Amino acid sequence: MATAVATNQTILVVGGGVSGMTAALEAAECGKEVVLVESSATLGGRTASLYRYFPKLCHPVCGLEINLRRLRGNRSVRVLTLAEVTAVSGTRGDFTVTVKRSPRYVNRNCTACGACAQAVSAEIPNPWNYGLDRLKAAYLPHAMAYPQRYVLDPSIIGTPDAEKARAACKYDAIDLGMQAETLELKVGAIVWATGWRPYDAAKIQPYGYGRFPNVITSVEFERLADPHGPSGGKILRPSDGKLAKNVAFVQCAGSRDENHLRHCSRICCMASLKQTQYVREAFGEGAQSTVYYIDIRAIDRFEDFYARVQRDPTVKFVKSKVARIAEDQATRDPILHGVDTEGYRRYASRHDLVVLAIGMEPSVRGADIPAEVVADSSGFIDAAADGAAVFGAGCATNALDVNRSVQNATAAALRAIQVVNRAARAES
Amino acid sequence: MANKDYAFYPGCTSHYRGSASNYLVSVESMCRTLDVKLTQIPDWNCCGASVSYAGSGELARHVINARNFALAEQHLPGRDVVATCAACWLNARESKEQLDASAGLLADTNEALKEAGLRYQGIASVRHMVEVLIEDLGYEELGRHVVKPLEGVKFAGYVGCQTNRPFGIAGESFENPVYLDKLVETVGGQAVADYDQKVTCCGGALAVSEPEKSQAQIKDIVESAYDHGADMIVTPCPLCQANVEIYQADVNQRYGTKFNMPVTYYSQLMTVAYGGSAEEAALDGQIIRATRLEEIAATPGKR
Amino acid sequence: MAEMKTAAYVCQGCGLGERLSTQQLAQVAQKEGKMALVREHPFLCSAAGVQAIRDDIEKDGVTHIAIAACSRRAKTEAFHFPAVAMSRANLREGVIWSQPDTEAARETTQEMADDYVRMACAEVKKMKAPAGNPEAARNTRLLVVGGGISGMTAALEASKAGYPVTLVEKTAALGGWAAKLWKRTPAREPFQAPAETGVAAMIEAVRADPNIEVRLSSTIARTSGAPGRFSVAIATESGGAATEDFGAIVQASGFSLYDASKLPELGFGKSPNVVDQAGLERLAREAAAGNAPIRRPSDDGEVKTVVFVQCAGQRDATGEHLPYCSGHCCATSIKQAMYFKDANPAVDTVVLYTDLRVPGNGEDFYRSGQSKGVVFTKGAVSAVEPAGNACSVRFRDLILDEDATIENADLVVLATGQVPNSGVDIEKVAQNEPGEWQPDANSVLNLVYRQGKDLPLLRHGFSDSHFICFPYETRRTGIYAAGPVRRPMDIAQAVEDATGAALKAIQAAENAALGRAAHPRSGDLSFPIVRLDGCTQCKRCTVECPFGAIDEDEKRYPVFNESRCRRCGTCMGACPVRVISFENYSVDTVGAQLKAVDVPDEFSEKPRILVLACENDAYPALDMAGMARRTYSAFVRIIPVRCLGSVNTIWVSDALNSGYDGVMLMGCKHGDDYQCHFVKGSELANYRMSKIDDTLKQMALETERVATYEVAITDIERAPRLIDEYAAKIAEIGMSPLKGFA
Amino acid sequence: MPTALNEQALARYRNDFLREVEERVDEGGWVKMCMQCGVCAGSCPFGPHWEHSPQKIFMMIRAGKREEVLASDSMWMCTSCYNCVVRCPRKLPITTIMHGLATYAHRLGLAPKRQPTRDFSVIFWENFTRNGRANEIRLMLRLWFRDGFGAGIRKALAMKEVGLGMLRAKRMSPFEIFGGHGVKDVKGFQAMIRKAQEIEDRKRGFSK
Repeated sequence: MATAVATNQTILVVGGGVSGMTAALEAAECGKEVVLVESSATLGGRTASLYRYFPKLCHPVCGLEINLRRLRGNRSVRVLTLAEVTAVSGTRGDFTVTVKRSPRYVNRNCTACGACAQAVSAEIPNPWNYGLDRLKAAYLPHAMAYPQRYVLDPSIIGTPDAEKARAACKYDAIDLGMQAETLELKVGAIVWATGWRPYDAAKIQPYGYGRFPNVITSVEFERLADPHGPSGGKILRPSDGKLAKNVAFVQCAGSRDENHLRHCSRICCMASLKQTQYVREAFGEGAQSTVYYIDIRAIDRFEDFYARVQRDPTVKFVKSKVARIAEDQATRDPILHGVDTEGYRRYASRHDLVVLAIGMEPSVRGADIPAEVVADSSGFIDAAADGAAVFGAGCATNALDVNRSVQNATAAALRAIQVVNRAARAES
Repeated sequence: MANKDYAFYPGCTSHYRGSASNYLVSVESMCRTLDVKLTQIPDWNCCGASVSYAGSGELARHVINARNFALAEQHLPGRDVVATCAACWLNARESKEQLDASAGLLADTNEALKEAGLRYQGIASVRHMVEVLIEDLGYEELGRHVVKPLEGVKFAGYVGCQTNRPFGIAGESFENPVYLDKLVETVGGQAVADYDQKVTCCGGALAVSEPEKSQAQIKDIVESAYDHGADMIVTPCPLCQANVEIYQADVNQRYGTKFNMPVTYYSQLMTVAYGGSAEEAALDGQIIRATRLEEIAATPGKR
Repeated sequence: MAEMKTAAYVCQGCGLGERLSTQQLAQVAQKEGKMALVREHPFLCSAAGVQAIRDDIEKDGVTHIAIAACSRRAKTEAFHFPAVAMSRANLREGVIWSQPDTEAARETTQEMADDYVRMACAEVKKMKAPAGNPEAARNTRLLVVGGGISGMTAALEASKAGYPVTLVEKTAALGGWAAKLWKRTPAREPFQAPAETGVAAMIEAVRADPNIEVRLSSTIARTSGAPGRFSVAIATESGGAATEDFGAIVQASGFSLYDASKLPELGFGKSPNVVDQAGLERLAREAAAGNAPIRRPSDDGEVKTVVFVQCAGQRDATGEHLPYCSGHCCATSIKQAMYFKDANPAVDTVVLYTDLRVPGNGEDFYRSGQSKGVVFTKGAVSAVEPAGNACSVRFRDLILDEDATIENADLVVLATGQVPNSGVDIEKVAQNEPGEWQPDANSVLNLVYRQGKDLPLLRHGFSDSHFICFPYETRRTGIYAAGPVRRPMDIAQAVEDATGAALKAIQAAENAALGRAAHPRSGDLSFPIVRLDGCTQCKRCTVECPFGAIDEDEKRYPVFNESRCRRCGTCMGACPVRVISFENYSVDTVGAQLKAVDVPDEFSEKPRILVLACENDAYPALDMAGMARRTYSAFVRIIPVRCLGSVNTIWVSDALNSGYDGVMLMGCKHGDDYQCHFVKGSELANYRMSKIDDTLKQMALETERVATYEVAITDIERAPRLIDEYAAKIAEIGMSPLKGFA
Repeated sequence: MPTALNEQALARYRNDFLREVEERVDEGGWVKMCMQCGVCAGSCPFGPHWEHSPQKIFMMIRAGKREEVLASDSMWMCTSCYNCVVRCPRKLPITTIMHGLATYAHRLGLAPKRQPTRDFSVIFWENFTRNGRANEIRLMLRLWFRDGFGAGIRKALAMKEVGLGMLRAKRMSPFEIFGGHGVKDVKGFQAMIRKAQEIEDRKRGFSK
């Protein structure tokens, strides 16, 4: 389908994470036509691979279930997965957008019965667990995947595995001939909700991520703590698989740093406070968490949660940015070197596991967003430049937690509606 | 090949019978083989090193470095200034960056330089010898001249601090630079990859004024080399070479250790690998003799 | 009711054909389910399969279909038949994927499937495809309460989308707090200097907007009705009150600054040179008007040293002051320090903080403050004592680890917190009885709702949503809080928040016109229908409705407001006489299902356990357990319910009376960090079930026969384990003595 | 004994030590940018030997603790290894500031007496400005004998082995004691240094 049916009354939402889904659903529930474009094979984005949210410690997939039910019941949202926006032209109320769709190699017949996965032997690193474990090359991204259809990884196309998958499918849902296709959409307004990426922790050389196995990032630790993660919810050390009861949380890993990310990523303080409760939940009184920080930015109502964690005897706070992480090469225990700036005490503290509260890098930086969407010095989309009809939403606009991202996405939906309503008024 | 002709800034210790004469001798032998032409900046002066700050404020220190640039621009126009010593390279480059960044500083500096009849125009740039080897020649070219690979000799690549920070070699990481290990492997030696004291400071000038504090660092540097089974330490900095070699005796006395680890220059390794004699590699300049290198230097060269 | 024609479809795909006898299932649907039309299909969700169903509906007049295939959460695009009532028998995730694929288990697996088909057939016959509320009213005029930046933004943004707005402001002028500021924290690149507030321009835009009607010096005297048909009495100062109709409401009543006179130890009230941040803004505005530097209030002397005391009366653990942080005050202190530094760099400005909280690009603003010479010291202030025209500020310097004092501070600015103007706390203030309703001067909305005059509060007086993914879900449909009344925030966030709230208001008005429910059952057309003649006015439904959707008339009969209802069914669960039901979800639709199960006699060693599972968390968890092939006991029969709050105790007693050996209720976590999307559903169920013991005693049954659990959506391992453990407990206490009497 | 310069400085800045550092210490303007994170304190190889870490010194400057900072021997522990500079999240040129503070304390005569690195620093400056290049023999002798003749002999004997080793390795020549290598235009070299110091003193308000 070269040109999809979309008019200048259609709102395009780029990015199928919690912000993109919110913008799409809120607009659709106001009666607007929406096309939701997602580059991976499923909606849900980064929140689908979070185990719990701060401050309630509730489960992100619970919100995803509600949003998916809203999506299933709403015919005016069209979802295009494995799709990326490659070009945007035209102006406010009258855009032409080029979308490149990579082949899924599985058509609508798929009943998600899983037969193809059993037939295939090749495996790929599992992106939803940040590559900590592997996934069959014919896979359903995760249990809450939407659309609920399997995907064949391009790496096995043209190999015996692809043929095995095709043969195993009783509903000829596997179509090895699928090609990449490009389609053009006419849309009235665009909401850019491409979210964020964890900063590459290997660039923070003094912390030894990549050189020392027991130095991991907060998003990887989140997967370890998740019962459906690579370790079945056991918090363990990648080096020897032993349980990690003494965990260090290093704040501002990349953020607030002229050499890395100039901005403060806002969520890392609360993420670490939350994750100290994972260690507590796993090991009770035997747990030992230490948070190394510059300022604990548990802002406004999150202060309640910070106060609660401060009352937890298993959590210690050290006001110090860790200077260097070394490793005891025999036991592979990470050793944190630095100075506690409250009272100037030098420490070289040994931990089972170090979690870098990694900063947020906007994923807008890579994508070629249209010129009029101004990116600020940290690479986030600037607030809606007046006249522009391309609006940022969620973490593409600023380092935001989920609550603020969703609020921001709801606002972006209204801005998009304003554009398409005006276009409609102009024509009527 | 690009014109390998440089204005050479040897530094106060790299001269005949200076504490780094072995560095100078081996660098010159190495450059002869590599067809690199080093012409000393006429009448160059000391860069002030990193400890002389109490003598005067910032401006005087920038002026003494600007004098060398002025002399190079005047007598060796169009050639990059090349320094072998870490402190010379760092002070020269720091002054150059400050001068190029501030018109006020440039004006004050030239006002002072007028007293010596000189003017700094800001043309020449300053490079470390290692930068010349890696960027202008490249590992492949450096490997081509090897006739006697240093097989079986394990080197702990001790980069030290000032050749690595705050500027460092382009593309190299501050925590874990690998160019020295690559140079060792280029000449057939074996490098200790996970040598954890690679970039630790040896105490620098304070090895002289605060011996006890510096020797604690030097002990870690040498001990870790032994722990990783290294036969020798190789370094690009004359102060590191001197401190780590000379004070091993004091460290043994103070800590009861039995260190006797030779500390060599990359230029000595390359001179031996290129078939140079022990004298050309200034192996006779080692207080702790690098016997393994001397044996290789003594074996008849393979054509 | 139009003539009902039923049809059942049994799918053989995804292994159903191999693991089950679909021929027997078809027979069950025919003979026991008494379905008029029964079809088997090898691949029901294929285009051909769906077409067969569509043909039966369009050509053969089928009105009620039961689809025995996969879970109701799967293949929703394929099985989309809005015109007919539809039930789904979960044979895949619920039976063959959750039972071992062994010869020994084949019999119980088939029995399970047979039962689910019986249940689906029974359920669909009790359902009616919801047609939607006939008298839905369409009114898309919005009411915005509060004329500060939040209120004005909501009005402007709604107007830009083409919606008319009435903006009611208590005081005589628009602008709220922002109008009192000299400058604001920057919200655009380069985030380095105090920026114009932009309030004047915004007020002008509101004035000039034909779509917005501004009512100054006015308050809300009375609000009644529901989304799409709110009728609001707007009282003006001069006493008159005109009543107008609105589709939805945005409450942007903002905040008041914490009363700094409660902080004598910080010197407030003891010297005019100790001010709060609002006081400093006033000084800045007066100085700017006079084009002169800010002077010392006490003697108009020159200001050389200014000290900013952060978290004044905030983050207070003693319970005396505000326990929370207001989020904006660190950036505001930096901004105010810049007022002095920009005018005269020689002025010494010190910010004493515990944690400097300037997230996001606020870090640029922090750096800019530092580069202008603002000194930041981590210190806990213990006292501010006036000494003549100066003050001494005593604090503990946490970096230098010593007690320190800043002498001769000419000005001390206390960063006090935001207190929400959220009106009356309905948990604390008694509600008026029907017929005796009186407006309350402290109330913002003066709702004539049975449960109280203002929005329910989450914590610390803020009317915030409890849900991370749904920040606008206040518990009064169609009324959305925006700005600092919802949660502490700065101007930039208030603008975002107000824009979002404007969208939700527009959405609520539009959906009310179509009779469609708001979140979380967005778009649901069903709504509570009540048989008033059976009602005993026990008032449990009006009291227990989590959303205050049900009022009472003078005769104490419940008055249902369809567009205020979130369709959770808590009222249905509460009603002792069971007169409340929805067209497609009622006491009968679930009752019929549990009665349709074939309960074997006590000698068969095959107990029957009824599981009532919340469709938002427990049911998906069990689905995903099936996807992971995590098997559990074959003796359970799982019925999804909209919320555990909708579980009527009659279902439990009916089940036990008809010989079930045990009943499990699986709902969401309740309590402080409640997880229930209908707020109190699982809490009410837990409360009701705690009363079940005496009914069990009357029925001479052990108390273990009924168990209630909190199950999360991620309990894919735990939920099956709970079932197996419960089945073992039932095996231990033996079959129900009531078997065979039904 | 604090010099006249110190009195002049006290008068000029009253107790605004931060402004004094900003005007008179190399890169002093950066002190206000420190956010007290502690990375420099933790990264310094000689860290344990600093009575006040660089980050704490910056805080003391802001808190106006003039005497305590200028009299401290902490700044003299800096080996110029730049570990702190490459890790500082605010990119402060900490090494240059520490040297600047030490120089300023030295000039005001407040720096600790007999501080070995302070003496060595002055000896080194005078050594190479004598004829444009460093003279290693004189440098070591001046350093050993600064505590008097007896102490000098003891130190020389302690370093006897090393000295002989260097001689054998042809990396030391006693003849350097007579002059060693140097620049030809010594007059120009020293004149330009004097001029530079004069310009800087004028700019930083060190009136004579």
